[in-house]
Amino acid sequence: MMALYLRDLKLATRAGGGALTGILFFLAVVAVVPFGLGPDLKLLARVGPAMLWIGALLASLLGLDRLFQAEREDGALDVMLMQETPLVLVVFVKCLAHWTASGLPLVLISPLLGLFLNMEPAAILATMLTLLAGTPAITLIGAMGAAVAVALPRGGLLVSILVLPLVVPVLIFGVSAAYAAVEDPAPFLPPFLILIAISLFFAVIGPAAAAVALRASSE
Amino acid sequence: MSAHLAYVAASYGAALLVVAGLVSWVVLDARARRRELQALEEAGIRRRSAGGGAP
Amino acid sequence: MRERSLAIRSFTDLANPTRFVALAGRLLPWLASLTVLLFAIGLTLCFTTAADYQQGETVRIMYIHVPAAWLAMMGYTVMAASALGTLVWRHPLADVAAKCAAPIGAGFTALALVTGSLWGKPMWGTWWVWDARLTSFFILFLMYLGLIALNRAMDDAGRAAKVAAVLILVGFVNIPIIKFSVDWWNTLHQPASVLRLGGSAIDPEFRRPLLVMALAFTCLFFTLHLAAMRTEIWRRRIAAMRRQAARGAASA
Amino acid sequence: MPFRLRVDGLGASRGEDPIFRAVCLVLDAGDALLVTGRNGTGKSTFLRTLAGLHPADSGTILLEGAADPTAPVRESLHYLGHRNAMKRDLTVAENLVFWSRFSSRSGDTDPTVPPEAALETVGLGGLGHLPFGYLSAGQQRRAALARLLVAHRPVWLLDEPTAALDTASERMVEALIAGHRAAGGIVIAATHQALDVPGAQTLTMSGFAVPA
Repeated sequence: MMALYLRDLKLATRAGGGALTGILFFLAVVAVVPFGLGPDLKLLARVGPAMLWIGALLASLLGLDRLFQAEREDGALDVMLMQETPLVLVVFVKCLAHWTASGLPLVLISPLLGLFLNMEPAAILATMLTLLAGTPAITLIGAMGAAVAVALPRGGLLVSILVLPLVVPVLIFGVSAAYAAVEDPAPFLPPFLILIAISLFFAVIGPAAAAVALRASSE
Repeated sequence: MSAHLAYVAASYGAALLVVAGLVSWVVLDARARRRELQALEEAGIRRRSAGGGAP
Repeated sequence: MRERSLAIRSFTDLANPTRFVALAGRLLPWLASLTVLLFAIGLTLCFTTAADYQQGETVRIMYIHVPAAWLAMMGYTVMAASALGTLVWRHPLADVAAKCAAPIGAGFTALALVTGSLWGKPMWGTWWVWDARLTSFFILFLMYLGLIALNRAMDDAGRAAKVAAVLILVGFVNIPIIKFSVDWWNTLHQPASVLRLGGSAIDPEFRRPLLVMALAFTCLFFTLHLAAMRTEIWRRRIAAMRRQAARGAASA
Repeated sequence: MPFRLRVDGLGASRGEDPIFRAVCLVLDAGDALLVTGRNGTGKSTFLRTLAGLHPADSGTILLEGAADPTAPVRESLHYLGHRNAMKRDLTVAENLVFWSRFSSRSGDTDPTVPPEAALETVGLGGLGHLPFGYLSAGQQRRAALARLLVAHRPVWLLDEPTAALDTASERMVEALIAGHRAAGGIVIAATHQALDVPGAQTLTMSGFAVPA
């Protein structure tokens, strides 16, 4: 399984891989926000956590449609379907590699963007933590969408449409935890723990559902 | 003033980091490519323009 | 850019990658030593000149920040000139020059942004303001990164070069528009106030180290650029040799 | 441990249309089967059904004498489809090392060939360092054939193994098949080209309902 993880990581970071594109998309989306809202630093600081979350959400959906489609196009998916290794595990490892290559970098550069949006250190730290806990859930939910859309010729946009409603809870708890860290009355821990619970829940459900969908879609 | 000195130090540190990063990228990349080139030449592969004898 | 700095005779030499590699090999040690020397002088000057009575020690950040910002813009100019060379004169080395300038330019832009924000924190009390100049620079940084991503995404170097050249030139033409629109956006939202900093006259006391540092950074840019171009030529040679190896095996 | 591939009354359809019905086969260790027929008669579907990649309407596929009788048959098969299952951006050797690690089974005792040797066998010796995308179509096909060697599977399902190959390479494929059979393996190949496979059974697909 390590072999699959390393291969996917290599493919994502080598020329033409999607890892860099995702990060750039995140940068660009967040950078465009002030042009819409105006350069009012107080306002930016207030919407900061939400903007970072939405940017990260869109950026992590960006490369997901290729997760299984690339494997299907060159026939590797057929071979993967025939192995002794359970397909669920294959999907999980692919998700893990995808997250390492394109989710983790988003988390790591989010503090930098937080500075651009004039967020307080506490808010930046909280947003980074919630992103760390929440982006795996986005990848795992997205894997389901990618598996469902794998057989479609133009699945790319469809994946985003299928997945966005499903990731709403992640967004809700991620953003509210990030705000709870700054605004006094609300406690940080409950929404954060729920966010972790969602991630763990989809770590089980996501790969299983994706595996079923992949089996079904192989002609 | 000492707080300001920290910012100055951080700037020079950042400059050092960026320059070191760029230099090491250029040097390491050059070294890796040179090694690959040597390996290919040892394997007996010649460029068309250089070899002339290749079909 | 570089063509002009060398003798006319070597223009034809430059068009030939093999000669260029040889020339770069001879030139690089000299350029590198010159860079080191200039940095030694520049850094000494940086730390021996007096601190500004208004800005205190932070004025020393300027000696890095301003040259980095100049180099960031010059890097894009080099890329634009190379892009023109690719599209108009089809100079064989122009696309190599354009491709190699991007990461170096991005590095200097990042440095300018980081030092700018390190300067801004003690001066304005915040790491970042959406001031016109800073914002334009951030957009420049994004453009650099986009170009790097584009270069990486294409496996055919020749095709990538033409497409990238188009994008570079459109970006270059767009720079004044971006600058204008950002200025307009900025003044629309907040009157120009505290954010104007050290705009006009620079004391001669500070000008000397600044100029030396700018020269040092310029030398550094060209050293790195030349070395990166040589590596890029090698990379293409390796790719060609590999293709040939595949073909050779087929005919064997 | 002699084993036998037994296919009983196998049928499959694409959408509503039945492709084949009631195919019965018995292949002993060392046997080969050539599946022939015009385009669109269902050669590929037949192989995919055997590989468990296409649902069967009816019938059973059994591998008697397998090491683990409870494991699905598909785990004992190598399937080489139209597509090569290789990544263009990785080198040929990286591709093969990956498949060799990924396909290795727990408690496998059967001999496998190291990737370098496998490349030598298919006539790509010394090209392992090249990115897969640099190879010509025929070379890519040969690299895909090398995948069959780097992990052991008793049964090979080959869908047009000689697509894009020249005559010399066709001989190489024949040698590969013969080698696998000599080692006690079973080969099922769908092809419209004349492959010289001595003593092979043949199955001619005619569009619908073929007796074996």
